[in-house]
Amino acid sequence: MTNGMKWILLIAELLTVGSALIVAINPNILYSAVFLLFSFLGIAVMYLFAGADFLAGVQVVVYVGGVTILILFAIMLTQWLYRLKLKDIGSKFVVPGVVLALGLVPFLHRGLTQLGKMVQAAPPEKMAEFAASPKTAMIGKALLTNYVLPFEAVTILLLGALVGAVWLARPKA
Amino acid sequence: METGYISAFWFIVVAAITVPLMLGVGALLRPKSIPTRRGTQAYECGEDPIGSAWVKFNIRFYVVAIIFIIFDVEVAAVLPVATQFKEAVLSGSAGFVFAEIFLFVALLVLGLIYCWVRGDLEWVKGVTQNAPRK
Amino acid sequence: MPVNSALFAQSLTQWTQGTWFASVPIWVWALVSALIIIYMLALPFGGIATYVERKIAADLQDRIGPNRVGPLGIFQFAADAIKMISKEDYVPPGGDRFLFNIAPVLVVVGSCAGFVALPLGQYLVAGDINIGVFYIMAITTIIAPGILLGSWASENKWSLLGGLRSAAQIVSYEIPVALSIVPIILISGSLQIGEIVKQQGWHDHFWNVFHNPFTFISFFILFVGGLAETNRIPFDLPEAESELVSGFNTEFSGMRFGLYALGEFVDVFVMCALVTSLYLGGWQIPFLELDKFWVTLPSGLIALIHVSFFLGKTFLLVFVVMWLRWTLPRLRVDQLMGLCWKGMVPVALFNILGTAIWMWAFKGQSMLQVVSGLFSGGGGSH
Amino acid sequence: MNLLDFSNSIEGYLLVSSILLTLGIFSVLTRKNAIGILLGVELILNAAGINFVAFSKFHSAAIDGQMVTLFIILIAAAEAAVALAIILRFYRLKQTIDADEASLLRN
Repeated sequence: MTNGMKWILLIAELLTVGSALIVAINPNILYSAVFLLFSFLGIAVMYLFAGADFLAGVQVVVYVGGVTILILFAIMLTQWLYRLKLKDIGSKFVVPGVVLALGLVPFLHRGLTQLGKMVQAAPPEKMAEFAASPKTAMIGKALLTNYVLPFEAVTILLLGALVGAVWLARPKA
Repeated sequence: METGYISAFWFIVVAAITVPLMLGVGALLRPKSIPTRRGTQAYECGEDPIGSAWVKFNIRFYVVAIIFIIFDVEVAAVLPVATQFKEAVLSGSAGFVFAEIFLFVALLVLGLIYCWVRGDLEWVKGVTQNAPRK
Repeated sequence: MPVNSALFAQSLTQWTQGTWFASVPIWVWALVSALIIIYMLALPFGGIATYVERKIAADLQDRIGPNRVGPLGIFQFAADAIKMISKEDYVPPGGDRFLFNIAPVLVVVGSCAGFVALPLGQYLVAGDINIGVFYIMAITTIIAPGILLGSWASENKWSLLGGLRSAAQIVSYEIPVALSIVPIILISGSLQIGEIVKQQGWHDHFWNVFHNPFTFISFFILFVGGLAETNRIPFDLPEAESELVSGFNTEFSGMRFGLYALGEFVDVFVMCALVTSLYLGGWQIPFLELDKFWVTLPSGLIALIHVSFFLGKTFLLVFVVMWLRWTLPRLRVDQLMGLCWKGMVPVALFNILGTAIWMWAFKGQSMLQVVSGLFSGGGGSH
Repeated sequence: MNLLDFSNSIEGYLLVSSILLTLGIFSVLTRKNAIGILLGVELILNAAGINFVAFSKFHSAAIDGQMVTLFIILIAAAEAAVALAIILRFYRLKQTIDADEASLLRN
């Protein structure tokens, strides 16, 4: 991987983290939703660099094209409560939230550096080869062999979610 | 990583730069604007705007988006399976792949039928076409 | 032959062997191809399309149309561009400046970035990404949030209603579009557009639209769905002039509106090019394959012929889009949703099943192959 | 190890995902708006997805990690649809989407 590519990945990671930060702390819920979109895009680029090309596509189609639109609709339907100020940080959990978040960071950092060392000590032989290979066919084969049952289960779950969500959102008869 | 994505990256960058570029050229060329009260008013057919611009809207939009996201996700999940179908047909073992695709279509049809029967696909509920006026 | 990643890469490596061209890194070619395609194909297309559309409209209504600027009014689009650039730049003071500014960026990026995966000719593709179709589906979904946010930021009732309609319409018609891409993937076993087009040669499947009766139907579903996704008449409810005074771009003036309009036309082009590539054989020439032709032509000429066939088919579809605009009345919003969910989605699902059964029954052969197999004595020539 | 190499290592990916997880938890805890809580949940789910993809490349060089992420994305979409439908139902019931108001089951 050339240095230019690594720069792109670095920018994508910074975009992801920076947007996520705005999602968490911006008092305006609409801005949070917009920056969540950018965070999703950054994650898609990260997937791409980890050799998950099909997943990057799924990420964009499902999250950017689907979930973001749904969230924006929900915000726009309920916004008049907030009169566009939408200041909604200030629940009683702020202090525990900050404490928990700050407490998690060293814990996670320690865990991940150890994991990283373990993984980096023994990198898989075919890593570069695996990352460069197209994944659509591999995922298709996996969905037809090892993952048939989960796939069908998820399909049925989605059907259930459709029925339930539509029932919940239905306007009064 | 595939080199095609380098092109995609540059396309996105060039397209994104185009917007401020064109607006910037305009900012250099055009005469200075003097905003007036009428000019900066929200356009409502020339009348003074009434109430907030952020109106409440029909919840139908939302129901449609929910149906969409479930269908979208299912299509995204079936694409990799679909790419395996041709190979399976040519090697004479298409039965299993076909069963999976059939199940996918059947479940989507089931969901669609549910929404249809319960009237979620009607935009205006409770109004039948050509209903006599009373 | 390895898949080319940069424009003209194959021809370039032949022509430039030993010269300094050969040492130019790949990302420079990628950048050059991006600049060429966006600034010399996409945006000029958007500009000229406005002129052509007005001329076609005039023809259909027995008028003359633009005829003042240059011969036949051909420089009308340049005049329009100058007008738009020099107009007052206006951001609604009560609206949301940040969202108002990023909305056009999302729309333009979503429409222009689709060009990457579209093969203009056999070896002429900016980046033949191996999830090509899916990539185009993914990148064009950015347009819907862009329009929605722009309309929200405008502080205008018409804009908000138009943006909501537009988002609901785009997401609804995304489903029939995606579902009518699935038969093509069943047939070709790949998401890569270059590969899909390659399989549509005269000695192979021929055009996918004639592969079997079901793909013939799903071609129309894809085309109509594409019309709706790009907010074209008869699906232009989001910008209905008569009820929403141009809908989601009411408050966008000058070049901001120009960028929206450009984005829309570029999106129309991408949609038509996608339909061409998936169903009408892309750069393939009907009844003929140039590399198997008895005359060996220079590779540059072959490339030129391929590109002209691709653009010819695409522009034909674009012409149909414009023709429909001045022929059909606008749909009502309940009819719009009804057409999508009660008409096109069930038929598209039926097409997937039908194509799968056809593939299974005839071992993946197309109609023409089956018929020619019958005439040649039943010997499977596949 | 410089920053560029760090970004392309498993540690870089894990760092991004753990920051996302933390921010997601923070968001879930501090938002009053139920939609804001959903945004936090999305961040958490995406953090998990990044981890699976990163280990799929850097640890096993096999497709399984990506499969799990695929299922995460599919289920997350269903979750978002149902959650937002619940929020809307709640909004119709109480004319608010303040999550602190959802206390019908208390006592």
